[in-house]
Amino acid sequence: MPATATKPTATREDAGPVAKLAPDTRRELYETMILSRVFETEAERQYKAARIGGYCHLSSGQEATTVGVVDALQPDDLLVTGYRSHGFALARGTSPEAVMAELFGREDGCAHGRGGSMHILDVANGYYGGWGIVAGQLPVATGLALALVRQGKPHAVVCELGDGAVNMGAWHESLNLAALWKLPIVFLVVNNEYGMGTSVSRASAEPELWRRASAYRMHGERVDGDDLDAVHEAADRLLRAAREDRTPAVLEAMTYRYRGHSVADAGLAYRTKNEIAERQQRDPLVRVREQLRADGVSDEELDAIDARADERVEAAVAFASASAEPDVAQLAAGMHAAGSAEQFARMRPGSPFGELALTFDAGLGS
Amino acid sequence: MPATATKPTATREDAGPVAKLAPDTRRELYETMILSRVFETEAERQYKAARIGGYCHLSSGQEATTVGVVDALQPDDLLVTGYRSHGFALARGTSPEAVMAELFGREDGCAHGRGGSMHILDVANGYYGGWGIVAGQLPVATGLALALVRQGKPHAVVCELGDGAVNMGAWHESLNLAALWKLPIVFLVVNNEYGMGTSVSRASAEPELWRRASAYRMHGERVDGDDLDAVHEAADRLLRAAREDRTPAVLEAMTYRYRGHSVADAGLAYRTKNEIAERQQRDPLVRVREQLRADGVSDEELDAIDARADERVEAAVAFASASAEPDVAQLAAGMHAAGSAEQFARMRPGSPFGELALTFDAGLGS
Amino acid sequence: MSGTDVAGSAALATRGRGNPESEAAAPAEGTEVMTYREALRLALREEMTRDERVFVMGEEVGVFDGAYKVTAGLMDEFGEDRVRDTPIAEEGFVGAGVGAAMLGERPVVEIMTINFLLVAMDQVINHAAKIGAMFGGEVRCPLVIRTPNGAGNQLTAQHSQSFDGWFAGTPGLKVVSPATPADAKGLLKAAIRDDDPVLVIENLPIYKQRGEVPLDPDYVTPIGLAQVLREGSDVTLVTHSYATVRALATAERLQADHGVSAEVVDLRSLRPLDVETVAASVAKTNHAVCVEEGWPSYGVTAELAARIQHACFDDLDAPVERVGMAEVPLPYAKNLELRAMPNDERIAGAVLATLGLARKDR
Amino acid sequence: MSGTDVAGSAALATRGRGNPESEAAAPAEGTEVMTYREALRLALREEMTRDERVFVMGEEVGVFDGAYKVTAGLMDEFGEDRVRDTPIAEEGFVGAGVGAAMLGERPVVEIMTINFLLVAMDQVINHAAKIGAMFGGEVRCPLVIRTPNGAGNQLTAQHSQSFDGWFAGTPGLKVVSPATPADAKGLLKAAIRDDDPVLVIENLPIYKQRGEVPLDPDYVTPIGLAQVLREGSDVTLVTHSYATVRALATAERLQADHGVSAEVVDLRSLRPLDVETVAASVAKTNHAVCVEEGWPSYGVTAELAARIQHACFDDLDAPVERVGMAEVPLPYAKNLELRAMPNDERIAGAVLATLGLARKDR
Ligand SMILES: Cc1ncc(C[n+]2csc(CCOP(=O)(O)OP(=O)(O)O)c2C)c(N)n1
Ligand SMILES: Cc1ncc(C[n+]2csc(CCOP(=O)(O)OP(=O)(O)O)c2C)c(N)n1
Ligand SMILES: [Mg+2]
Ligand SMILES: [Mg+2]
Repeated sequence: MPATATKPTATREDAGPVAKLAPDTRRELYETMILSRVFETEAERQYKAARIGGYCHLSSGQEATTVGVVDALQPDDLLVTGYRSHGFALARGTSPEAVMAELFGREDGCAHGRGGSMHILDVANGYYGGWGIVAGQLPVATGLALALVRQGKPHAVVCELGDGAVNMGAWHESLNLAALWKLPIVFLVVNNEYGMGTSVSRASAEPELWRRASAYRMHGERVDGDDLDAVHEAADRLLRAAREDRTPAVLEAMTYRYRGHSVADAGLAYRTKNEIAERQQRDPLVRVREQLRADGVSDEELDAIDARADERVEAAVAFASASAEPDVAQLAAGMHAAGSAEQFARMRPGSPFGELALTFDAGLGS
Repeated sequence: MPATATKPTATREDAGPVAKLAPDTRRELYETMILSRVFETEAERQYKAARIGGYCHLSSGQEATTVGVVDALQPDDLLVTGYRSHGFALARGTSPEAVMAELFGREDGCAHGRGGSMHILDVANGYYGGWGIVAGQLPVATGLALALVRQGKPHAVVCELGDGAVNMGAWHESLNLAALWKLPIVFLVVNNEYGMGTSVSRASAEPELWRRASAYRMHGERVDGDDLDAVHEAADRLLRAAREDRTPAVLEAMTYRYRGHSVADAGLAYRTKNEIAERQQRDPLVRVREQLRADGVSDEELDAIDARADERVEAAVAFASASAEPDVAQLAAGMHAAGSAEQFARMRPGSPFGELALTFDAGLGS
Repeated sequence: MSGTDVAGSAALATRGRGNPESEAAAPAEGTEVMTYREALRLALREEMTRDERVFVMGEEVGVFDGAYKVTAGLMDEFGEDRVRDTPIAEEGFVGAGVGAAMLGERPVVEIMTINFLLVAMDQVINHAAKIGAMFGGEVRCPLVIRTPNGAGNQLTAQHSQSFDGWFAGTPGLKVVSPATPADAKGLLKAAIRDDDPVLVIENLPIYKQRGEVPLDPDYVTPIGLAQVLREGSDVTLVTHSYATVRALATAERLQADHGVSAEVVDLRSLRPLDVETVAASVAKTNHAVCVEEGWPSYGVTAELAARIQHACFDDLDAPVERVGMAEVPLPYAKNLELRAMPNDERIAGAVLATLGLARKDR
Repeated sequence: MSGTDVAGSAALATRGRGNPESEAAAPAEGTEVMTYREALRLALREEMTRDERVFVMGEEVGVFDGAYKVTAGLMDEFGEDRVRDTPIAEEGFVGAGVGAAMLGERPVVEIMTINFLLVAMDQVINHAAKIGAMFGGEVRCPLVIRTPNGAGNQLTAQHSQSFDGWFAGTPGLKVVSPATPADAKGLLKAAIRDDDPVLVIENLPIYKQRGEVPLDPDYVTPIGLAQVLREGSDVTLVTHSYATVRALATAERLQADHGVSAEVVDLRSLRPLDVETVAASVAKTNHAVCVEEGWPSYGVTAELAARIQHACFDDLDAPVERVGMAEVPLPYAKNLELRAMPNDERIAGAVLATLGLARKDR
């Protein structure tokens, strides 16, 4: 029984020239891109000043992808990402104040200081986190898409992941479920060439990651992630298909991260300074700036936008600094739903030393 | 950046007519096939007579795949399978006595009565089990192939799995590693149309399972698993490539199981009696029998082969019945390597009730 | 894999909610005698009827009627959307349950047996359990996972485990484990109605046990509440899941053969753990034997002994004893399996030892 | 993720194998002062030199020099085949380690932190741990998995865990957990030479601690042997991993501030567990406080308390106390994190409570 032919999985081998963004839209998106860049540059500074801790992953260089995709989301669409999340939150409309306060570990942070850099979220804006286990967010995002279908809602989910994450089993299981159940979800593979220090070709036997979609008869395509117009167009088109036809897809965006894997990584053990410098020449921010100039936006206007980003980030730092630290008497807050304290009440006898104060009397779902 | 084209993953879209097996070889393989069928029919009877327990998965109907592939193994090649394993052991040369004694839970069983039906093995013949977690054997088999490479040995591994197992994350991670590291391994997907009661199309978004190999730039192909010659040819060719060029591959064999998922499943909730009957008309044993007749083997000879299988299985039952039960004083035997008892000696104080006799004094790596 | 039930788990408490009536008596008003399996199905049907958001998802739950037939008939009744067959992909569909729950659905995910939860561990421990606290209470995860633990029937090393304590030791989760048909209904319903992720640990040998089950569609067993299933004065047997069934049988035998009066405390919840009820019992009997189906070292009985020695230090006349599975991967051969599993004899032995009625030599 | 070490884990035992010399003194003959990280690297280098079959595999172990730099330089020294960078695929490469070990290789698999072992749980628990027994001793699995547990440095809920007890409760595995540089070398070498699967639990905050390490290439720390790191007469602190470091510091403070003489027993192995050494110490001090970095309920200290109350029932003057992480997913904010993690104050509090020197009100 020789194998029968099936129609090949659709791919965007060459979709021709991309529709241009309207100048106003492009300007708005540039505002978000520069905000993200300035925000993260400041975050690194604050990290080094020990006002931010934990793991802190920056996306400098990846802004066209982040902002282009998020802008293609409708207000009721949902977003899920890994830990490289600041830019996504800002693009989705979370205030720099709420994100910076989270990085500072303050009560006014978007997760009330409980989550930190990796676990940013903003449920009101449909951003369901901010997750730290590589590829762990994929099954979760798949479940959000399933819930949308069950609830009869015409929305879609974008699930971001890195090039390293495509080698995890969770990728495979999630894509199969999404395709089998026809779920409205776009898996955005942010290919920044490395997972920590491992290049794509050292990690993935099929380095053209978008091609893996075909293993699920799913549409896949690759886009220049530093080309804001192209990213936006692709994301918009795939999201539309997801919403309207419940067809999931893979969108691989080719980009680059300038900084190390996290703030603690110099980022030079596995690549050269030259490589980084070469990529910085093609900085998506510069590219969009030039397009805006071509659109007729003046240098003064552009400088004003940049200055505004500086101001907003400064204000965010001021806000975060002034925000209260979480109350240690609320150590267990959020862990359990209201009413849980009663369920736990009978667990007190013989408790480990300190447990009563630390958990039972510290906001445990009361 | 429109996606660049790569050369498509090789597939055997139509490889033309298959080389025929030599009559002698075919006769030998038929002997093994009928042995497997008779053995499993008897195993079911013994199960119902409560001399065999646990889960007991039969492969009746799948014999051409099992026997055809195993015959393509060289003596030093390795074999790993899931739990539907009796036929694989018999084909690999494990004595029916050792397998039946294992099913009976006796000391002379190939795992000394510790493993049962799902965990048959025969290290001397390169059969590394017999595993019960769906797809759990894939990473293990990948590691065996890695060890072969590290040891500079020119052998290959066959890793059997079912159509249901291809949706597990372990499939994805294993195939990626095998392709990335160029390991000598053939993943044999035994597509018997169902994983328990779930048909392939209800489980896999790409129901042509062999196509999934392309997600790793790995060779994949599909073969009629009830055609002994075709199975043998494909397995032989892929194993040769694995040994000689370290190219891993997926071989999907299309077959059918006649019995339920396990002896406890009537096998009718998800398929019709008609479907089963229709498939039994194309029984691979009948097919091979007819080929042998065409090869000039007489009915008497064929009947003698069948009778010999009956005898061998009868002898196996007699052997198993006569074999001793494991010694309960050796409950912990095999768990740890020699010398471990000394490491555990200081764990005795405060042990749970019974633990000393049950573990510490029961063959714990002493 | 399908429908195999452990043979021979003979004795059982029809006592349901602790009713001491004999088995022959008519069921109490408003109850019906049914199996544990049927009680679970009743709970699912009632909750699916009550709340549109409840749906069932797992391998073979639909067309196949469930590997252990708990969901039998539900697909016919509620359709393929609400009784969703999945591929074999536990990590994927447990995670899908997590995500759906975050958006307000009430997924009830079936894992065929607890052994297969290992491949989904990351979604349970590092996702479901973290959501409430890690996101500062901004989003909840009302997910239910149902799965049987347990051994017997020669299922061998990879299929005979009980990881109950691992989940019970994970902050952010709740873990319940019914031992009677009434609690099978009551705890599953409580889990579905709870706004947090709850693991419902069922048990293979108990599925076919029968008992009285209240028919009230609002009957729930509160989470975090143990129950004294048998009163006694000499020793407290602290148990959950199938160990409760064993303990009840052993208690009868201890009474008959040795005149020992054993109290049986069925924990029902492992997290939260009702130490209060356990401690009150031990304060009365001055002796405790903790029993579990899994391996005792670093297991559930470890926590029980640790709690009891602390809460009842002055009450205890002897060390807390523990009984569980022999600490080996469970072997296949019937005689080895019987030897390895906890049994009435071993429980009785521990009781007699703790009471000073037998040699302590174990 | 890379190279971040937990700041501020100030005090440390240079005492290595229990040598009581002050930090200023010259290292003992045949030893060298080095970090825990360097001691691990030394062990790897020695074993790789000694035995061709030993190879290292994991994410970022090669080109990146290891996320926590344990394997720094080894790829240059031994080549890409013996220091093998992997994709992010823990289930796959842990399983590959299992298979390679079955064929007689000696894989040492690095898991970046123990949190990521959750995705490979099935390979560890249902494969590696089962092989010896399930196949009747026909094949062995001499696999080593190395991974750090621990919290601190605000890594938050998904990255700050210690599942030590889960593995220690799994028959078929051995689990060791060094607390000093000397044992880091000695136990890792013992693990590599052992013919069974061994989990070596390292610890993030300890990586940069310094201590004397024997240079003898055949120096190994026997598996299953605890060590009294500090002698004392009033109370026994039973610990492993970073809790040992805390306990040693607390012991000094207890002596200075309260005149309490605390003995510190470093378990070193969790399976097998050296209850004998623990019990001997408690028999002397009549008081025990068990400390762990993870959650105590259903954790390592549960087993310790259960064992001690049994082995030392007549010796104990007070209940065994336990100290661990607050039972919440670890929050990010520094003040919350500090509050949640076990600390010297809480350990001292438990000691004083058990000795009746402080209110028991906790
Ligand atoms: C299961 C798991 N394994 C390992 C890690 C450690 N880790 C965090 S990020 C990362 C690299 C991920 O690379 P990629 O997917 O390319 O995303 P990027 O960081 O480039 O955005 C690794 C290995 C983890 N968080 N989870
Ligand atoms: C991880 C895991 N999930 C579920 C099971 C239960 N189970 C055993 S066999 C099986 C079906 C497998 O089907 P397939 O891969 O097609 O193999 P076949 O039985 O048809 O040979 C299932 C679901 C298991 N053993 N392991
Ligand atoms: Mg990357
Ligand atoms: Mg199948």
